[in-house]
Amino acid sequence: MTRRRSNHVGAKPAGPRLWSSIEELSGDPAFQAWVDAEYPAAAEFTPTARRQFLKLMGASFALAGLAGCEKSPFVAALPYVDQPESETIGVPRIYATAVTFDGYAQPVIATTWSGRPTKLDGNPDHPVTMGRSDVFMQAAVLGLYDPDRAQAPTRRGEPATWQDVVAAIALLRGSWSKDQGEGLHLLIGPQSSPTLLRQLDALRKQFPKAQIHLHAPAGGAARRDLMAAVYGQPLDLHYVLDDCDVVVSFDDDLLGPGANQVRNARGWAASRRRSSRQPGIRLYAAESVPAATGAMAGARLMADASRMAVLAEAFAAKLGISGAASGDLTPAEQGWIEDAAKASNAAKSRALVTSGSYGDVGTAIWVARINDALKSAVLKFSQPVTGPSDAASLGDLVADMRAGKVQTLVILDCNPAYTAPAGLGFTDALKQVRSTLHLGLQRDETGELCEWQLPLTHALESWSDARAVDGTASIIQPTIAPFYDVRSVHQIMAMLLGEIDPAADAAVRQTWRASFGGDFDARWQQALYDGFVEGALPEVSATPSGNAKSEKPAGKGLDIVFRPDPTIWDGQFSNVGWLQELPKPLTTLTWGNVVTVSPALAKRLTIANGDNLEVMIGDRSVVGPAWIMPGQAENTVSLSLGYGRKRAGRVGDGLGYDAYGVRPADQPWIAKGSLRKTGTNETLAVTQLHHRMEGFDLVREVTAAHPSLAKQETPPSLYPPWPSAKNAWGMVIDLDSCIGCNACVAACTAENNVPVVGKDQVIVGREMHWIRIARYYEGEADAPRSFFQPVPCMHCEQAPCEMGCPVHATEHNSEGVNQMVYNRCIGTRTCSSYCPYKVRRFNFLDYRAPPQSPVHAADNPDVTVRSRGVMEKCTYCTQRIESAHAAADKENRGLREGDVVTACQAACPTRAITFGDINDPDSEVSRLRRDGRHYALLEELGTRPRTTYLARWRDGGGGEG
Amino acid sequence: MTGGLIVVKHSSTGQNGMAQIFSPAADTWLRLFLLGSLAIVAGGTAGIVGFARSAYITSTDFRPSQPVPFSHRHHAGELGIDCRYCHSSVETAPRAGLPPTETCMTCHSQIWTNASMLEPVRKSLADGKPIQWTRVAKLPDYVFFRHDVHIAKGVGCETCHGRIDQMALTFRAKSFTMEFCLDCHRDPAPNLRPKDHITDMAWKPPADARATGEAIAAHEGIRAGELTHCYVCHR
Amino acid sequence: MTDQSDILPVNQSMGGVSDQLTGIPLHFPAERRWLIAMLFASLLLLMFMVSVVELFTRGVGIWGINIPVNWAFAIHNYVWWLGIGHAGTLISALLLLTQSEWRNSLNRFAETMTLFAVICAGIYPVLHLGRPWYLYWMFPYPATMNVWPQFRSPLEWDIWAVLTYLTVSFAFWYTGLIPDLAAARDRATKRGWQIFFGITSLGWRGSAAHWLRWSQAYRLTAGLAVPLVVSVHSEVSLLFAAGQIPGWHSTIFPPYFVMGAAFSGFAVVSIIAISLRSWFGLKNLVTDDHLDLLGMVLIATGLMTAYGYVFEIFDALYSGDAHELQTLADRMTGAYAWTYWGAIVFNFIPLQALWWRIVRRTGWMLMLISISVVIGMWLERYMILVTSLYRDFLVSSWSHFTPTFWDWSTYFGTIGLFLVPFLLAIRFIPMISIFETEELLHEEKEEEHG
Amino acid sequence: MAERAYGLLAEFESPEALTAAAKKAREAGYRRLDAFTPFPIEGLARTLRLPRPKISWVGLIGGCSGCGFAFLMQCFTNYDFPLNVGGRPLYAFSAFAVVMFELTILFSALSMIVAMLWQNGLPRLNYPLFAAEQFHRASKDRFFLCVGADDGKFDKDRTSGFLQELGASSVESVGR
Repeated sequence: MTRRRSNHVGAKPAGPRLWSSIEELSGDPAFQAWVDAEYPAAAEFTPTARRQFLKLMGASFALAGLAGCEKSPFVAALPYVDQPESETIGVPRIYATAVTFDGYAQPVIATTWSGRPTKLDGNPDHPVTMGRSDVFMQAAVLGLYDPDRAQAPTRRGEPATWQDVVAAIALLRGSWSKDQGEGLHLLIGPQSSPTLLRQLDALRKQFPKAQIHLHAPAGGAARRDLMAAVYGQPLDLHYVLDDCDVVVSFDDDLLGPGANQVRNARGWAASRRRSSRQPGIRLYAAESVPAATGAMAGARLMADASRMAVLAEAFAAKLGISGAASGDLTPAEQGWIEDAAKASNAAKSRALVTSGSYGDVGTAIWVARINDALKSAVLKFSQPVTGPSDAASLGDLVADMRAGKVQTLVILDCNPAYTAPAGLGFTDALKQVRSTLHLGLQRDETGELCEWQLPLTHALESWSDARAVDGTASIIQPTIAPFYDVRSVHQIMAMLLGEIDPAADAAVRQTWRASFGGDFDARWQQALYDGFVEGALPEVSATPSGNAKSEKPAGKGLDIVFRPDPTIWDGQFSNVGWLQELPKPLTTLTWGNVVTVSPALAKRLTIANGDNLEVMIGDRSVVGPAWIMPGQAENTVSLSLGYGRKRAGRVGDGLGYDAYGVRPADQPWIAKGSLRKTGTNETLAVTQLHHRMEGFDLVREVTAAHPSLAKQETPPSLYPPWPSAKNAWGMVIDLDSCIGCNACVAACTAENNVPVVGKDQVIVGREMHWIRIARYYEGEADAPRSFFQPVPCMHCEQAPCEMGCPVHATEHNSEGVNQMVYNRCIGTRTCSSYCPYKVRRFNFLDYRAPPQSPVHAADNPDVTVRSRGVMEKCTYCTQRIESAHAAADKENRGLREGDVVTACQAACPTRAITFGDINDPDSEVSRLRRDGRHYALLEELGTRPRTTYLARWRDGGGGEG
Repeated sequence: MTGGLIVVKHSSTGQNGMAQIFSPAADTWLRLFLLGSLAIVAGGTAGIVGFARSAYITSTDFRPSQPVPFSHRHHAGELGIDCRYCHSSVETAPRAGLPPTETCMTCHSQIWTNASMLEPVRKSLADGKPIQWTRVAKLPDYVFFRHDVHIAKGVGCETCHGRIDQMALTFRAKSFTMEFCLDCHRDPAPNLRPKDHITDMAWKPPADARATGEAIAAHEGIRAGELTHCYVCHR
Repeated sequence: MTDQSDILPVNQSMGGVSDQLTGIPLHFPAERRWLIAMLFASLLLLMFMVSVVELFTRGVGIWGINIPVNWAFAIHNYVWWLGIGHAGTLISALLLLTQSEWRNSLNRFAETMTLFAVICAGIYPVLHLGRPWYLYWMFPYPATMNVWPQFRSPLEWDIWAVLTYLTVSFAFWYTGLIPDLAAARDRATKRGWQIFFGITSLGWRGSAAHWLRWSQAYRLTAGLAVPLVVSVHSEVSLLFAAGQIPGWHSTIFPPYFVMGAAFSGFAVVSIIAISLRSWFGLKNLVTDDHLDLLGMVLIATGLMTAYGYVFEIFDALYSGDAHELQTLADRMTGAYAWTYWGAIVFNFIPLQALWWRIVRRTGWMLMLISISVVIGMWLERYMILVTSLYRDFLVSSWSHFTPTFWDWSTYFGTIGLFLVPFLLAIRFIPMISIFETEELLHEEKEEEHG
Repeated sequence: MAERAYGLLAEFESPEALTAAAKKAREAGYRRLDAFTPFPIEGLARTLRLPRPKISWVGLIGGCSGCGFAFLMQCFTNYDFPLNVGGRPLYAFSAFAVVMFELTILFSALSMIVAMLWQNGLPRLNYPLFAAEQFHRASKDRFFLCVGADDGKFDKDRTSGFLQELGASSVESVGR
């Protein structure tokens, strides 16, 4: 993939006068008329927005996929009027920028075609991610094209213009300036943007009495509050897993979804691969709810959420920390603690003990003391990256609103009407506020209730900045001109600060002019080119303040724990189809959330999967379908946030249940509650129905004692091998590194135009993902070991599928890729029937998005959009192979290692996927194929797969030998 | 086959009686009918196979009308403007690229400045709307063709686009069927030419076309035998 | 075999038989019953057409298929129909070669049944295509794409096998029909009939020389038809056996399928024979002896099919292959165990009654048993297809299959597609071979005179 | 009756009678003999000394050509665009066998039936005999012996008398 990165010169990104051939149809008046009929909203647009919109529509047609191959039509072709120097049609341009998640920057390399971003990859030079990504980053591009985004300002639901907005703000400013902003309150989600924080300070300078409140329904803010309680000051924690030997986790899903996932997973995998004779790092996890961390742990202990404090204290006692008393423990707990303690004592400062962001203070305190005692050198602290640090809480705001102290409320980038704990009664209180402004991508539940809804630009179309989890700042540059009538948050802040029509990048430049000082332009260009500005936040030292004391969660009954959803998080991604259809790591559930209960509890209450359960906390209750989660602590019930939305959009509305409805304001993460069956049940859209390995050696394991597998005998073949080309592609997947995060699936979806089929089709069993993360359990249902196994096409050298096709729609090329030719496929599905791995996917119906949907703008023009009735499957990202070939051929050279990187490989946060040329003995993939842990799936069938696996380490401890 | 072919039954023969049902002519007609239908089936099949290659289906018979009657004969032929002057990205990108209006105006702001036939061009520049050409050389959506590689490996423009320099109104000179592409992908050598003749419309292969072709193929490191795989063009 | 001399009652004249049989099309009895049947059949056919329209407009997704079970009703009914078809050819060809005269009363409508059953079968692979409008890509023609069919694919074999089978069955059927059409022509009094039969009989006049060539061609074609039948269904079985899927990848499949085919086919022949003879009062030609023999063939083929079942189990156990055993277990105890046990019960339990002569010779009893066999064989095909696919090698791809309304409507629709032309056939052409019956009567008479 | 005669058509009650008559007729020196019966009658062909038909040879040739055609076709398609299908060899004869077999049967069967019709001169909708009064029973329960007018020994009256003697229930002169 060509690394030709570019950046915008001056404030003018893809300007309105740019035309590209993607707009073929959009120039046609008939088409425009049709659009007006189909899409009345489009008529509302400003000329610019409208043209950009038509451009998208045009794209959707230009890419409408497999037309019949009969008489080739004469279509219109539109050249530029004034072609920009940098634009070459049909050649993607690549920008370094960033998207934000939970307030943090996710540095990305954005691939754009004719001004349409279609694919995001991690920025390989970035110190934190080093090019890795997670599902949220991969799916961000679809959020940009969300058809349900707010497209122009509205006042009480009526369309308004920005002039109106400016006028309204002027009035408000008048009233604020009277009494120093008394009664002006801002409610914002966590922010790391230096520019925004600067603007907030400026605002507070203008109006000293203005108040800022922070609301973060999930994510890093929770941990920061814990740390504030433990260390006496809010802190961000940084795990240096690269130098770590032992991790002991108390309900901390450090490998799970979240802003830190990429960094932790990367470090974890790096350490894990330190030695070829044994796993380089060991993980001891005590978990209430099964998560990625527990699945990867060598020794996993099941314990209820409310018991973590006890365990942590006992662990502390084991390490001989003063004041720690070891309570009465079960044998299992005893054993686990002993092993963990032994290991951490051995590892000393290279050991790390962690407590969950969503745990209780008690656990956090003991964990802090233990780390302190261990003098852990792999735990670092810094000031919080996201702020504002001195913000008041949502609770205070609601109180003030009730007291009528709030005249103006500006809600920025959060959705309290949906995410506020029902107990607070935010929506009622909101009625007390005279004027309310909502700044957000969508006119969501909150936008509905506010007087003004001011639509924001998506990160990919804005000038902004943000900091990554380690504090490294990225300057966010637009990859596309805003195609709706929207403004960036900085522009609106500037309006609040009194500007009339602020330029898109003015505020950002101002911020960085200050810090870059002298040679601003050069450093600015460099920053845009690199995608980040060197320099993490300085380390600070912290010691737990002894007096902090632990307290147990109040009340009796089951532990009800709340978790953000692994794919749609706190609900902000509800309308992103890719994320909705992404199977949740351990349940493989799509398009909904469940109430997970332990097998024991299920037995006790005779619960079956899908039975509707009523969860009651205090006087509130919510009803959701049950999921019996093997390995869940007996008395812990887990609810996941983010579903049950009413104003998410066409994709996200009315799915699942709303856990915020029972969430207590004072105990946001662990509460006591009860459970009962409602008697009804529903069908869950899961992508994997069976979870036991049934004694097959699908996932293999090695131990430090026997670090390599018994060599398999490749069954002989009757036929002579076909001659291979210079390159022979192969893929090796390291099962020891795969944490089941689904980043590869999301990346594949984005790269290969994999369609979203919807809940009903998933229920029938027709999901289209080209790579699936198979998830297996082994052992007892109530204390199983979990395995992840990514399964893309195996590209068998002796492929059974190819033999079945009557029309040559699938066969091999000399580089060993099992080709699937959509335009030749007549849909007999024989290939899929014969495929032992069942990796082929079929377009049973027309799964393409409706032609007028802007979602088509996210399509990769280098990959065919498949029509109804054709088979499809993993192609090893052939479009990347072929463009690499083209590039090499033009330079008249062979391909080099790293010329071809598949989407899944690029995305994988742990580098579990390696792709390359197996003819080249020095290539990474060849090296791994010689590894002792190397094996092929179902090799006994003689299919000779090109995609093979590295066995997983089974590290001792927990009595598992 | 009714009427004359069927003998009108005469009353003399009784209920059980027998008589000719058909006149002798009926046999002739029946045989003709059988032969005829045979011929139709055979001819039809042959016809369809031929039709698929006909100028009509491949659209090689048709000069689409253009907003501006642009003549390649005049510009490329008589004036001898190089292809790459307008189709600028042909060497660097998959697409050759249609010239932006600006390119037209580089000359036509000087000459023929008020020729009526150039009105659409001036209009396009004036109100920033592109000229709506009708695309002549169009491949189906599922074919991924790259100009740059072909140029780099010594395939001349004329090889696929014909004598553009002799076309008043541009038309599709070659039938862009898979057959057409495969002929060359299977055996590139005869269709290769030296780098400096890529845009040369009049270039004729030397007597030892194959030998020179082989030489170029070898020099350009053309991956012979790997070019007929599906993924080379279909994704 | 029973003594053939009295397979037909001797006390009937050749002429009588001829009049009786040609009389059926010429002066059709039971007009109203036929119309009712026709109405019913047409409704089914209508349902078929509606289903097909829906199918082509929305795609095969209207069926319950998914990944991994991406073949279900379409392929399974294809196999079922084709199997039924085979009995016709076997009866007329095989028994002709073995000179079992008792076939003469059955072969005509058996062959007719074959013809339309094969059409029903043949239409399924077309319907189940994702993009049926490109079906022609399966034929070798000089395309501008320069791409040819892929002759290693069992599906490609299918096309050739089924089309060959259809053509040859038709040719064989028509050749045997010519003399009877001539007979009908000579009996006809209405001009329309005379022309119809006159043309269709190609002017056959029963010359000795013609008979000589005719019988040689007819017998030789029969000789080819027998291996053809065997090959066709063996080849259909390869559609499964060629895949590596556990439960399919077995060498027992070809004979196992052929036997099953004959089994189900003879069941349908019995059903038709019994209904026709009671319908048109043909007891004198389709005698209890015929039913008796049919019953014997039925139980014979049934037992051979049962052997196939047993051997399949043995196969799995003997191979010791974990996946094969898994599939075996799934079949017997899995979500679709009902198909497995259903097949066994419907196929083999009532069948045992046929050990009693009285049961074989009683029309309605044989009828019930045959119906049960037809159902049983349908379940068997279902079992073979679905139970193998829904759980194959990788546990993570295991899934389920539930037929939708459209699955069923298409299936019952094809029954209409079968009945309508079949009813038309018995309406317009002699449904029992006239000249062969006469020949048989004549031979019997000779034996009488010693 | 018509001026130009086709021949004399003698009607018999039973196959035996017909066979006997045919024998006698040949002994009497008649050569242009043909019989018309509702069903094939054993020995009649021998009696009339009809040549052994060659249908089987046609079938053999047809079969071989079908087999060959299938083989060449499959080889050619794989030669014309060689593609690696699941690592199987290009010329996978074991796989080709199926289509070869099917086409063998198809060609053979069709060629034989076509040959049969061809040699029998069918279809022939109009034929002199159809005009005969009794001929319609030839497809039912009567057995006819026909002496062609082109027979050397043919003499309308004498021959008809001769046929009467052979026990014909009716003798009819058929014109062209």
